[in-house]
Amino acid sequence: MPKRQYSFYPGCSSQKGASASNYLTSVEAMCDELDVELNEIPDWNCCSASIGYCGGGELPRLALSARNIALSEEHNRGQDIVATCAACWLATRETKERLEEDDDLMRETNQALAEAGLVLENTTRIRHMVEVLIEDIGYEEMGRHVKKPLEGMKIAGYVGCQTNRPFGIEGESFENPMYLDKLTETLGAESVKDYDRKVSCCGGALAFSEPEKSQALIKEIIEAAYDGGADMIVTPCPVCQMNVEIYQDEINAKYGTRFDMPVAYYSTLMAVAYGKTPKQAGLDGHVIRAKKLEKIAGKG
Amino acid sequence: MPEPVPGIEGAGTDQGVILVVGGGISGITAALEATEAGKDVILIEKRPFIGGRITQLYKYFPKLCHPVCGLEINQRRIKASPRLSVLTMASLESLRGTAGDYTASVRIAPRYVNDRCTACGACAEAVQAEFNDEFHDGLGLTSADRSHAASDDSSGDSSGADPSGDSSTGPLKPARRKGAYLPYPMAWPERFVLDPRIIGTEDARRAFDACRYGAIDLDMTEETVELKVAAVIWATGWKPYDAAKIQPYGYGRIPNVITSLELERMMDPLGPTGGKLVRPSDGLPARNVAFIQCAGSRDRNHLRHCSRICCMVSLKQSTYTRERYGDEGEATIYYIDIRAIDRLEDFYRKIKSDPKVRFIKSKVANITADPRSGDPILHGVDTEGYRRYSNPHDLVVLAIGMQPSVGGDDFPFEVVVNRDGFIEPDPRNGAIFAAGCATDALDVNRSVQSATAAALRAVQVVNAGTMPGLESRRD
Amino acid sequence: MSENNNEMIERYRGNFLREVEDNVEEGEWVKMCMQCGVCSGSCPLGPHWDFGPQTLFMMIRAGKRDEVLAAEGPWMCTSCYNCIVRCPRELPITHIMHGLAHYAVRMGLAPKNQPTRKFSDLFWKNLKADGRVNELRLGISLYFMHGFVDGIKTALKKAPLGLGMVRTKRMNPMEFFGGHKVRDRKGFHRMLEKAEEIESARIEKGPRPGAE
Amino acid sequence: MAKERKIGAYICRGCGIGQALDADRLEEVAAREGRANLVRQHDFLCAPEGVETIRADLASGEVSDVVVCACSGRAMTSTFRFDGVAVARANLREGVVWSRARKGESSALADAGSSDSSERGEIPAKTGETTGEAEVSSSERETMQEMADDHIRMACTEIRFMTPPSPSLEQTLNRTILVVGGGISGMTAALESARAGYSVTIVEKSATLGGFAARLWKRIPDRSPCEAPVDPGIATLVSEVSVHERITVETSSKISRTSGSPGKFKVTIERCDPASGDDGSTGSRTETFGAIIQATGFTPFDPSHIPELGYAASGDVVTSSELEALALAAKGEALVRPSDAKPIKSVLFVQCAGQRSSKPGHLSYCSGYCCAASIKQAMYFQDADPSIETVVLYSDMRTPGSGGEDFYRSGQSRGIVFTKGETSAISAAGEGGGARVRYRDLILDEEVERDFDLVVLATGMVANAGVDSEANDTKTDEPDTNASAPAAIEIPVESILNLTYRQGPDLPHLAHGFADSHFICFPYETRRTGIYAAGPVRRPMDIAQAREDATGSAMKAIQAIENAGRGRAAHPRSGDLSFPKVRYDGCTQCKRCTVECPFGAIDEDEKRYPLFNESRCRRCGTCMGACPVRVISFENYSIDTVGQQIKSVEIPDETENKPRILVLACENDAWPALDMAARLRRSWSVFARVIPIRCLGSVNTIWVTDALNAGYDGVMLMGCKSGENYQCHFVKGSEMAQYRMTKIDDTLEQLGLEKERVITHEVAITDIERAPRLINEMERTIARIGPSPLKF
Repeated sequence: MPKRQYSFYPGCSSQKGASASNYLTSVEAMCDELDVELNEIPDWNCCSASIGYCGGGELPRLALSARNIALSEEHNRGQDIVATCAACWLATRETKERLEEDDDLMRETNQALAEAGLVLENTTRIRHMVEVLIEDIGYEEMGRHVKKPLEGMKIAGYVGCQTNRPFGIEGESFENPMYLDKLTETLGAESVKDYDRKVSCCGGALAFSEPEKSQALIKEIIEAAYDGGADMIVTPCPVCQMNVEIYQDEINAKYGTRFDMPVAYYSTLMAVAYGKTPKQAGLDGHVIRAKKLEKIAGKG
Repeated sequence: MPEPVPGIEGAGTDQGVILVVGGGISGITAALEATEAGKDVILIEKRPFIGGRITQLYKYFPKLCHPVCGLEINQRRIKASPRLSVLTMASLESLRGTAGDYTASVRIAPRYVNDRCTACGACAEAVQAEFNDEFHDGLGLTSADRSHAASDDSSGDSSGADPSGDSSTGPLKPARRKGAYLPYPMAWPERFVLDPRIIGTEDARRAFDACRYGAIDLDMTEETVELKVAAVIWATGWKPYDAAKIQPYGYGRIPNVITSLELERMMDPLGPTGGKLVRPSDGLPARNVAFIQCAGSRDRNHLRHCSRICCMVSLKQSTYTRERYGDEGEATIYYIDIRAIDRLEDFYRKIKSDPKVRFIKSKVANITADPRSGDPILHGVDTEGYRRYSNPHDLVVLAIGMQPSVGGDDFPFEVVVNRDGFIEPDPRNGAIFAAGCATDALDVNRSVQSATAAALRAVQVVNAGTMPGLESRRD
Repeated sequence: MSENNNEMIERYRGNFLREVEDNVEEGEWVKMCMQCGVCSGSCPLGPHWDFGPQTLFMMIRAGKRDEVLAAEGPWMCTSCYNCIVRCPRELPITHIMHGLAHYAVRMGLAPKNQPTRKFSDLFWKNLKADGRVNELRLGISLYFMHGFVDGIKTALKKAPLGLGMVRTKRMNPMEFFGGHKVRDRKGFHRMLEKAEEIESARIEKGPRPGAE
Repeated sequence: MAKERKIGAYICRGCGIGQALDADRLEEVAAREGRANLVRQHDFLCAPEGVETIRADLASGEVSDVVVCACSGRAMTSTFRFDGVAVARANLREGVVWSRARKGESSALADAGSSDSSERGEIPAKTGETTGEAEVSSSERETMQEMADDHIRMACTEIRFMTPPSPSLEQTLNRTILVVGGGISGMTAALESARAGYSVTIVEKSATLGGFAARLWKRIPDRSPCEAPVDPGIATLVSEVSVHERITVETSSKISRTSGSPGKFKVTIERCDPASGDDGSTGSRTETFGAIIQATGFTPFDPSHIPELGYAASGDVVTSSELEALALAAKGEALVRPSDAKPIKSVLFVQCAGQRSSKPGHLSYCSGYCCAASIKQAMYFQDADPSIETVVLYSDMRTPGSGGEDFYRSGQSRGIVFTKGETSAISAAGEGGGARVRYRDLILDEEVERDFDLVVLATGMVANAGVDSEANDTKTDEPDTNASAPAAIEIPVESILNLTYRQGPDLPHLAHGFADSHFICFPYETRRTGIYAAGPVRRPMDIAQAREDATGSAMKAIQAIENAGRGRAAHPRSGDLSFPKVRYDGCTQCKRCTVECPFGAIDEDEKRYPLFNESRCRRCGTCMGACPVRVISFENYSIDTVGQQIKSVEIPDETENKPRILVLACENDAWPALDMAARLRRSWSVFARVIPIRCLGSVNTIWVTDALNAGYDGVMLMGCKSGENYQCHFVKGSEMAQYRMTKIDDTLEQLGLEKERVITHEVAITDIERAPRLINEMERTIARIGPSPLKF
């Protein structure tokens, strides 16, 4: 059967040598197993990740995502744009909707795009990889590919903000979305029931500028996972993944905690469950090693 | 056979018949006001008894009097009205024709009990199956059933929880009733009902054998009757907004979050808690109660309109903590605007003067539950001067919004409704006149007012047919 | 930029609400707030900022121009969107916050040493340069955000963190020289310049006809 | 009562009666002591077969009056109704069989150390027990049987003293309605009545129709989408009214006299042309009407006596009604400042001006419509020139319901600024004109002082309800509200209806000068039958509600007319044909009946005898209870129908240790509560004898003294709540009864009896658990103080 084709927007953090490079690695492994083909948008640019607003006004920021959509419409015609990064997905989808409802902005945006020799039709669906998994592939098929069930693992599904609000995943609730739990269970692991920091904020982009404030938030996220008896945390968002994983030493230093909680992407779990090697699954990309996962992946 | 319906073939009447759909306070009022002016009226109600929502309320604001008190008067008025026929378990299926000359087809669900019933209760004695008592709303049900119960009047099945006599300690269990039952002590018509779920079971037989009066009719089937009517008064009332949809408040996830309607049931001395004001999670006293206003109302995520009654309901319910716990009871009302208009302001002032009742101008952001105590903790900002709070309470009551019982495409006829689903007065509605909460979010007093007006509009249509020289209404 | 500011003060003569409607991203929504406070109550940074959205909206209506544009609040938005999904009046609060922050900068009134302002500024410059974010450069420049000595300190403090990232190949020292770029940088830059030009023009000339 | 009466007593054995009781003995009691001419037993009396036997006996003439010895009179009411036949009910099912004590429940007499514990009213009955067929000791059966015997005696006695109500021949069907007031409410009421085929006369004191609404530029929208002000629609309404064949309009007229009753109100209408003469009367005429609707509206509150509102201080401070006048004049053009005709660039609307405050001179209540009205008026400015700054200073935005919230949102979207705040002072702004306002911004928590070109005071409604007929006994004793309400109504109060009633010239007010109903379930309940208040005179309300209200009041007026035509009582005893009859020869003209009638139904004739007006009467019997010489009674409810029942009860002598407790229970609340208690198998003392009464107000003290003299050990009165939030359906009944009972103490003293033997309780219909408990407590009290010394 023909592979499922999507126009792929990896985003800055997924680039080689960038903070979420291991995300991309695992996504590729996952897609390979699920017969999904990702066609990268040629020459895509940054979406400004809802932080560039100091220098960037509304229109320039809209233009950024508009350019990506236009490029996709030019080179990957008819394919839905799929992003793995929450911020990329959100910025792009918001741009699409904002330009749909405001003709003046749409006109001005195209004036700007013209300078780069591009035209925006704005007819493309903007989707998150998780939507593709749930809506196009479905839990059942995802389950069918499991070769190494993640037995004996208890995992806290940390959805975070931007994959959840304001759009979220169809049919899920803002306060208690269940798809990560369903997914981990599909992969043979146990999910942490009513993980009460599931949708709370990790501080997002403020992790750099307001470290102590965001780390206070991150601390609660990890604590709640421990309270729920989790072996690790799983998330669909690169910013969440980085924030929750890499500051644990600093948090330990500051609060005297002894956090050592691995944080993986759903795609990492899937790659492992699908029998990929630790390297293919991006496990080597973990600052805090996910030993249990490594063990499962290591099994012959 | 249901109650005899003199009106049906227009028997014994020279004038058009008025059909009232809905036997709540509005429908009853409309029917009585019309028939006491000498009109022939048929009232149909989908439940096995009349009275509607008010039968489930503990007290009315602002008098803190008891709703069934007025209902008793109205039921006596009905008994004294030979030209008014009441059909229960009946619903309007379709309406054909034009103003002054409609044919209504009414579906009557089987009660399995005929009019030989003396309400002696022998059948209930004999039957063994028990079901969750829908009369007590969702109170004590598990989260899933709860939100379900809120959205429609369905009850859980007979499996699971045993009848809960005492709910003094331990988690609150749902009230149960037999498979043959009288919906509540003052239910009228004073006749028992067989739950369709026991039909075909041994229990049905037991009920049949227990009845000495041949009142159990297991062969009863759904029937449809055609009524010739001149005008229709639509008084189908309201239903509470589904609280589970207000996610940040955790109804269904957090046991100690209930709706204002559930609190009314809790206060009923014959209700699931025997009138005790307690926490569903552990049955411990609920002394410190929070009321959240606009729960589902004035909110584009839920109901856009203001449900009008909720402010007064919470003011009223704030007295319940006092009533049960005296000076140990305290209430906190989280509001956006307190809408206690006209004379109701007196009641607001009285409550405000109670040091045990606090008012915080704030839409609560979200509720979390203390894992140890089970206390709901309310998070938000007091917007008057900006103060952040995280307040623990024993119990949270959502002043739940009001939406029309019948909405969207569920009307058995063409009718003009506004964006919130309430019926607009409009010439295109012909001789269909809405009354009570089908017209707007109204309190009881204004529902009755509205129903009385609707009665006259229907009377005008009827008289137009009989009094010479009477134009039928246009406007 | 501040002559820009005087111009605006002149143009709107104290009607700050109107000024915001005309010039701030999604500003026309501010008047719809009914002061329920659910946004401020839902904000994860709530305990830290001076003024939350609901207060800012009231201040805008009360014409407190200087206080609003100098506020820290808008800069503390983590873009978590809690306020947006809970607002009963449909206000796109997150965007209004970004819009206010941007407008404050434009008017030259934004808090000078606001760390997120600096980060946001660096981020924008960083992405504007090559079309893609260069995390390393962003990070390094970030350390020097508060000056050289501070920077060294921060850099040393963050060293283990950096090393971890390097070890896991999630930070590449080589990035500092070169790294990822958009190929059509010329077109990319012209596009952004055009967009900025149109937007500034709009603000200088006053509201476009037919706008809210 | 000319024809000889044949009493038929029918004893039902269904619902467990047959198992628990000895029906043959009941039959014997009915025949011997009840002197029934015919007694039948039946296994299932309410079945068609059972009812048929009764009909047959009636048809054959063997029976003229029926005693149904079966269930409570509240059950099977229509089943046992036979037209033109008197029916009495012996309550064997709820009153005896279902309400027996469960086994093990302690009996008061046992507590009292009774020598003979076998004499208890105990019969084991599991919850839900329906047959009463439990093994019971003969003595237990005996006490219950005695209770049943008494019920038979009571019913058979009652029937002998009652006759089916016969028409008074006073009825008149008069399908004309008088509407007082030609504003929106009045005109709507008139049109709606006329559309139903009734003739209407509108009496309007001013020279033109239209009232307050005619002075509005626009009104608040009430049809979806409620986004913009709409035309008041007065012109249309006025023309519809003027051309309607069944509507007569009398402008520049007022009512100088109103007498009579529903069906035949005699009303003197006086034409008064202000130009001529002092009171300006230019002739009058008298007409007869079937019913009256009072739609006299309201007067805008005058804020001039409240300095902090600055109304007197600055010409640029106006009331909301004055702003309408300005808008009306401007015809949609931009408004200018009243003081100097300069253009207006900023407007402040001060909500609740002189309202919602307990300060003297303020209205304590909320007028309900002002929030939407101010939004509407702010739109006048926004729509004329969007650059005008409009600020609404509110404490709660009160725009309830579906349309209300839409209108609020619409106001915001047009740029109206809403500020939650409290005004502390308004004054003239100085040379520049305009007004200076000091207020506290409650959100930003700061004092603000700034100037506005115009300040609009959202002032409230003061009802035009005329003289408060019962000012001295209205029960709204919330000190602050009372303090403020009268103070607010400075306008000299002259009567509107000039009723010739003993109780005063106008509708009694409920609170704050509004002539409203006290009942939540019955907003059109009136204390002057046939006269209904509609619109803002009843309750503060906006135009949309006033029109609805007027339509409702028209329905009630029509109903009153139809009832009067048939001699039927109006709610709550709807359809009752009985009516007070007086033995004038015994009357001492003490006027207690006239004074105590809650509905002002009783006048005095020229010889100063009470003159009863049937169609004003609500049949509560308060007059009967009030009459010291007992000359007032109803055909089916009289001093005797109850008094003789009381006497018919068998009183065992004290050695038998079987006390008797008389319970007089209000049929509206206490009695149903006992019925439901019985249905739930709650038990009460087997020694109690319960008699339902129309209202505690109908209890004549003679019943109590007779009972005590007859040897009853205790007497209980169970009635509705009285006081501020009274629940008595006849307004003052329970209150009067309690007042009378305070007098009973002297009687008790004379008889040498303990005070505890007579007790009055307020019992609600929901007191299903409590009501039986109260009776049992009485049994204990008696056990404590011992049997009545008056037993013979």
